[in-house]
Amino acid sequence: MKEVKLFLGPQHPGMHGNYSVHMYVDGDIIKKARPTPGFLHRGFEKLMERRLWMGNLALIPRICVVEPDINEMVYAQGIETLANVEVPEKAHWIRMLILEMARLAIHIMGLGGIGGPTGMYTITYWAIAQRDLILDLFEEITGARVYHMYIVPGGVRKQLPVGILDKVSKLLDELDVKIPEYKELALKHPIIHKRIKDNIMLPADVVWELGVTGIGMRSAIGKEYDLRKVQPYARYDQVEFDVPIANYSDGLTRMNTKYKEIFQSIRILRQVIEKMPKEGEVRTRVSTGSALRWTVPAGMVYSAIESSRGEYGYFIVSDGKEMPYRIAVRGASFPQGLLGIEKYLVGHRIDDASLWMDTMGVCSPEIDR
Amino acid sequence: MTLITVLITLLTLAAVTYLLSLVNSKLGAYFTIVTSLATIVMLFLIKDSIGQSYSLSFFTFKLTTVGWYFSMVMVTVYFTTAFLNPFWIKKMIYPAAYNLFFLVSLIGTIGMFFARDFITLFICWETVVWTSTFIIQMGKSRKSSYVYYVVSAIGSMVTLFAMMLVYQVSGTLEISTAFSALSGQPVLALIVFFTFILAGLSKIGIFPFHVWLPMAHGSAPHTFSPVLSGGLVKMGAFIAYLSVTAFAAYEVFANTFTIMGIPAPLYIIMVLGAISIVVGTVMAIRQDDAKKLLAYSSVANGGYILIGILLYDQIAFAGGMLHLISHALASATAFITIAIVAYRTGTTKMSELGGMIHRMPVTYTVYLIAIISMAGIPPMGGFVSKWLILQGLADRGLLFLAAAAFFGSIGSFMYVFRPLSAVFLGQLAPKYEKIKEANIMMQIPMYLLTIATLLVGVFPNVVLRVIADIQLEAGIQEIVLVGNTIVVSNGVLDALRVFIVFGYGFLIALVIFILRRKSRRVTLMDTYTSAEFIHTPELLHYSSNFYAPFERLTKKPYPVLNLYEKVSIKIKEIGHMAESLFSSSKPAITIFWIIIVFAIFFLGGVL
Amino acid sequence: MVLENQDNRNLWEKIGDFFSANSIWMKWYCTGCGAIELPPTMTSRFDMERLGMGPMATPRQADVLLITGYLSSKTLRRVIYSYEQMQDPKYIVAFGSCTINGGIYYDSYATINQLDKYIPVDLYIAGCMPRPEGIMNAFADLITMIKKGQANGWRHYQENYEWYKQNQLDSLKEVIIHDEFHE
Amino acid sequence: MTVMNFVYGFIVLLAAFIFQTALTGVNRKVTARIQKRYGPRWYQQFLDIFKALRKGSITHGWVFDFGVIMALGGIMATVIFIPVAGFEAFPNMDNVFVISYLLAVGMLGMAMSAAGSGNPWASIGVSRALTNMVAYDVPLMIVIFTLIFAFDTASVSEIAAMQQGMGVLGWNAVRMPLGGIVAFIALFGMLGKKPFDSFIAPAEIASGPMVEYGGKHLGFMFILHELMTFIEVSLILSLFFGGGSSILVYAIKYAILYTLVNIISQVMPRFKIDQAVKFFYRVPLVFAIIQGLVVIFLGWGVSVWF
Amino acid sequence: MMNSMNNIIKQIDDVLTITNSEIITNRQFAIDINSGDVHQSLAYLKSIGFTQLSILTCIDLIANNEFQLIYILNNWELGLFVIVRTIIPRDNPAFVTIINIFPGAKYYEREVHEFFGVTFEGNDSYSKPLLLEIWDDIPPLRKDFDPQVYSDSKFPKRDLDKIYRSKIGGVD
Repeated sequence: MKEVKLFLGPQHPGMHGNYSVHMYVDGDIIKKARPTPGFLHRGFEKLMERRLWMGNLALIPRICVVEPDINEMVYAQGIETLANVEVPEKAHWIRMLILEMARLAIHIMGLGGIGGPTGMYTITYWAIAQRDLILDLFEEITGARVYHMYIVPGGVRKQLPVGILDKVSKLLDELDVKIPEYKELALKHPIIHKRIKDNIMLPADVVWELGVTGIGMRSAIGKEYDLRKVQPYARYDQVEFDVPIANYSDGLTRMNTKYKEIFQSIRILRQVIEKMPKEGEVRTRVSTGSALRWTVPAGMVYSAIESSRGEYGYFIVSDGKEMPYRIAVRGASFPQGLLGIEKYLVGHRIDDASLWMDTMGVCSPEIDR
Repeated sequence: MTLITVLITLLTLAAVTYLLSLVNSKLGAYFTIVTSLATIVMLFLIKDSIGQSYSLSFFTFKLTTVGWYFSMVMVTVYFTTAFLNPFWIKKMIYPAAYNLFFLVSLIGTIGMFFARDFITLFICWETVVWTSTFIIQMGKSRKSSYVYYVVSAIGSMVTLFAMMLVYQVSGTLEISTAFSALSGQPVLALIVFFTFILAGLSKIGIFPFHVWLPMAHGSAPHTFSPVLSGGLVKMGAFIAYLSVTAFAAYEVFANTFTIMGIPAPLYIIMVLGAISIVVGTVMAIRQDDAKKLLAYSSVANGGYILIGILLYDQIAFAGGMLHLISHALASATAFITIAIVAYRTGTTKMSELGGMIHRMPVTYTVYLIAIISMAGIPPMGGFVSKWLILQGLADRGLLFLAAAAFFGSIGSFMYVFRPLSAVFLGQLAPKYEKIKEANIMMQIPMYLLTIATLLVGVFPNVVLRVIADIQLEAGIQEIVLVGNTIVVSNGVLDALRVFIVFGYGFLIALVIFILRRKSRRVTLMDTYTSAEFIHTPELLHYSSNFYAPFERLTKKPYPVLNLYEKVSIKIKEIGHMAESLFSSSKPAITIFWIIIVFAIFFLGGVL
Repeated sequence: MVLENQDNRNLWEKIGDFFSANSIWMKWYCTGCGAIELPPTMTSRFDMERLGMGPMATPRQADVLLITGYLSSKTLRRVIYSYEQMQDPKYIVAFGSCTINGGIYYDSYATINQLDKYIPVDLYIAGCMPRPEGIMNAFADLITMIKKGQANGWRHYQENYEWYKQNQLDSLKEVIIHDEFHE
Repeated sequence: MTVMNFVYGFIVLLAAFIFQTALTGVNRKVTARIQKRYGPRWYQQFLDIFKALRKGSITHGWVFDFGVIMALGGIMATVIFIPVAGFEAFPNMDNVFVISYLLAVGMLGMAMSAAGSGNPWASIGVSRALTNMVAYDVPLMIVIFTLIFAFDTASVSEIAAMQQGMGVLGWNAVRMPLGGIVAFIALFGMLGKKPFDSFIAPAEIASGPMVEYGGKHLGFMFILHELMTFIEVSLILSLFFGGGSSILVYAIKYAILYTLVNIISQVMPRFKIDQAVKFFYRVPLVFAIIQGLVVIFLGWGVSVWF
Repeated sequence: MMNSMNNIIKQIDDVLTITNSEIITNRQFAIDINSGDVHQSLAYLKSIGFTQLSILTCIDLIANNEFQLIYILNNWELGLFVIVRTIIPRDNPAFVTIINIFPGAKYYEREVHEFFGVTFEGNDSYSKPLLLEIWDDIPPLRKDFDPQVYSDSKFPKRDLDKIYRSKIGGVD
């Protein structure tokens, strides 16, 4: 049997982001797959050691492009733990607002993303336009569309603008109507079922072998392993929400889980709007003096939250100086994006390779950093 | 010049060739070209005396148009293939024997096509079978020649049985009169029909006798595969022809159950033809060996020829007969090109080849034209014949045969393209960097065959006029030819005009292309690789499992082959038993027991 | 880059530039974070197709290469390779501060600092990251430039090929690397 | 066959190209509206084609060029044979088998040229395209075969003419509803519209056969695609939807048919290629055979409304 | 929650030889282990519910001329993180792979090798480049590697008239 070497990426329409998989293909079956990361490598972990604690705020959102807010959150949370800072109550709720809106945005994009590899671009166009309306709200809150730099150690950068909560709840009402349309169009489509049902499997033992977290894990093992539930941060312990789970992790189940998570996010957001304190500070000082002189007490902490793709964490080491001593980033899709591809993309067809990447949620910038 | 003179001359020439080959095998190989060329010339010389009968001792011959047509097809293939002989003769184990058998099989086919009585027919038939068997086993494997021989032997023995049966009833061996005695006996006629046509089916490779084709074609010497596929397979078509003309199946079975106006026995054979189209196509798509692929395509095309001839009417019959020549030309060409590639590279496995076009552009072009014809795309010969067959089927409303024909003709795009892509196009492996184009001597047959294919495609009426004569001879309505146009009841075709308009379109495209800026030549490895770097051409050549998704759909256990295997295992077991009886350490005991058994048997008879 | 003011194109070239300007196919190579603002630009909200632009699968088909942000040296090799596979006239639009002077990654060991040392950039879009409006605006500018015959980066690259090659080799050691990827 | 035939042929060619390209442009706008956006200018497709022709190009050897020329040549020849509302550039040459097999010249040329580029994505695309052809063509050809049997002619214009004068009821798609369904589904396959576009699937095989084309080669491919669309839609229109009594009616019906196909394809993801084969051999093939049996043995649908 | 964590630490302390343990938050604690005991400790931790390796990384303690390897394990059932720390020498850093305990560590180890130069015996692919290509300097995340110097030498910057740069620490 003669093998052909095909490259899925870095510059391939089926590859989201700058990432490459070298596939050795016989006929149309992938016999060997080699992930090739590093195209987006910027040396973040080195750069962060050379920036001030404050200066890093500008740097960290850029680690994960599609979902930057989680970086701000883990960074802020880590420093708060090290410096033992109490965050104002209102800031906790605003953080949840931001995080859940970000989750909504990326999940909607992911739902539309199924249109790319399967060829139904209509859903992609609709979903991304819908996501843009969420970005508009972000812009109103934080002043930026993508990189918000809003969640800072000690709280959030500034108060919410007046009347934004009404806009958010209006958007949520709209999403309640719009999102089921996407389900009708994509997730219930018989041809989509043909493509991803009983295909692109992620069995429970593979989850543990690789260390996959997030939707992939929860739809495979049927347990509510969500850091928001298991180790509630912010005020997730004060809102009611379910963690969608399943016991059979094929592509369709993962997409359906993602779909259900959208509604849980909407549910959380509604409660956040309802329960958020109307008045109150949103930021406390982490350290005395100018921001350029911030010091964080020596120590190390692993700060992790639940991103849309799973456990996302920073391992922060401080030596008590103005700059971090070491920050290591755990990209949520590191396990499935490297070892997962090498071991479990094998045996799939080249038709499925791009769908595999898509439904497994492989995000290249957080792998490369 | 009479037919007898021709045959005797040829036999003499064959003998001369043999003697020459003993001295110098290459010279003998060149002489095969001369001899086959002489055959063509002589066949043209005797064309005027069509209708006469000859006899030579107990052989009797009759010069018929159909025989002449078949002979011409056959000789063309032999003649063109003979050009390859000088280059391969060194590789044969018995070069002299090869040359002799090559010519004797040619003479055998000619004798068979002109045979007037069963004995002549059978002896000539057997000559061809035996000589080709010996040639095939000079190739890659011996097993394939056994299979070839066994399938042929089954066919010829059963046919011999049919001839005996007919002789018993009619008392004569002359083909045309002997069959007429059967008209009153439907059951006997049925037996004779099926047994007689079996030889044809086995030869043309109709399902379920197609197994020998890929084995024999695939492993025969490269110089003989074109002859096998282009020529010898068509002997089966001649038997099919006899079964509808001399045997007059339509009249004999006129009173039996008919399906869409076709007597059931004939329809059954046609369905077999349809099945072989489907099976041949599906199997051809799955092959990795280029020669086996072409062999399976012969199976599929054999189905077309069989259906065409058996339909025995104005349109489809002409199509079948025309397909005979267009497929013979295309198939021989394709086999010759593959032979040349194999000559230069030493392999016919498609997954090991690639990029040959950059070293062998002429061979590529010739192969391209051959496959265009084989796939039935205008303006080549295969299109006209397929068009006639399809029109004929549409005229009669034979839905299921047509469905198979459509599948075969569209499926043929898939399998003919595979060698084109895997062998000739794609990346050139470094190990083939120094390959040279076929030499002039090898190019001659390619040019000849290509021109012939093109001529049949553009001026099909030249051939169709001969076929009209055959139809006249056979007593059916002739195909209507007006100038360059073929007129059938449900359509007209002017192949020349199609060709001209195609040329016109091509010209417009060419003009636009030339008017635009000249392209920059880049190397083959400078290609889109998703911006990654690769330096191994072999890894960029997509050739193995080319139609993997389709192949998976058709990957069912292959029932006929399994059945044959089971039978062959049983036969082997019996053989082993017999062997163990006789080759045991004490044969005397075995013989003693046999004597006892026989003694009891005979005594029992007496008592 | 100095924009030449005199217009010495003949009529055919002008017509050709008109077509080129109104039908720009982009090779969207997500080299960096700026790519995240491309889906909104392409899709229903901003609808790039109004300008006659559309994404294309391979560099052979594309007219414009979008460098959407910082370039690691590993990516730069692929970008150069892709750029050389494109057919002229071809244009490069570079997104964000990172392509101009390294941006926030000015001291990174993995990313380059100035893109136009390696490949000719026709248009820079400032910002980190540029907003869809900015991108659309830049494309409109590119269209004007092409119409006026001022987007001549590809010609500049041909004329100063040696200089560009030298810069590439200085920074990258090899462009078409021979390492068969860790196997 | 006079010079005028060639002139007419050229006019048909030009008209077909302009009409179909404009229609494609309009349909890009229709697509855009489905996707909730404004869409390109209606003449964008022209700009794209001329732009592509204007650009520089590369070649991977003579077969890379020759295949493209052969493809476009074959397709152009086919367009010349297409009867439009009863008008034929070359009379009596509109045999349906000639048209459908001459179409294959274009396919073969394109496949050859694509494989000649030496790119594995292109080869995979070609293998899928040919498989796709086997999928949709067999059911379609069986229905066409039924038509030829029923009307006793293989001439497209004659079959079209026989459906006229009775309004919608005369259409073969109405007379033989199963056959009409098969033809309509097969049209998706022929045009390479979703869900049967796996041979150019960008996300899987990076646009397949087109992968190495740029500049004039790509321009040729675009022209070829427009002309091929014209042939295929015309064929289905003439054979099953009554053709047109005048050019205007023909153009309107053509536009409606094409737009309908386009609209439906916008809400379809794509099949894998073997799923497409399975689909075609499971539903349309059975429909086609049933339709064939009905027509051949019962004669329903041949004489109008039995 | 605090109690359950204390119980776990106690339990671990009973079984394993821990040189030091540190409670970081109420859901997170760190243990220091001699490099020779890492494998059995990790295997034990895995057996008591720390089934997921969240991250494997390294700290360059250049002042002590040491590397500190960090294994962070996650116990989903209890919602606990444990940070397992061990010290290896900085000169010729070598360690043994843990892919037989956590197969997912394969690429983390590759990354640590690339960033710090730590070798992992038993991981057959640790030495292959992962994120970097044709790297020609000391491993970049070591403290003695200065990216600014590297960047200046390799990647030319735009010549600007004036460069504004603030002094680290805020005082110029």
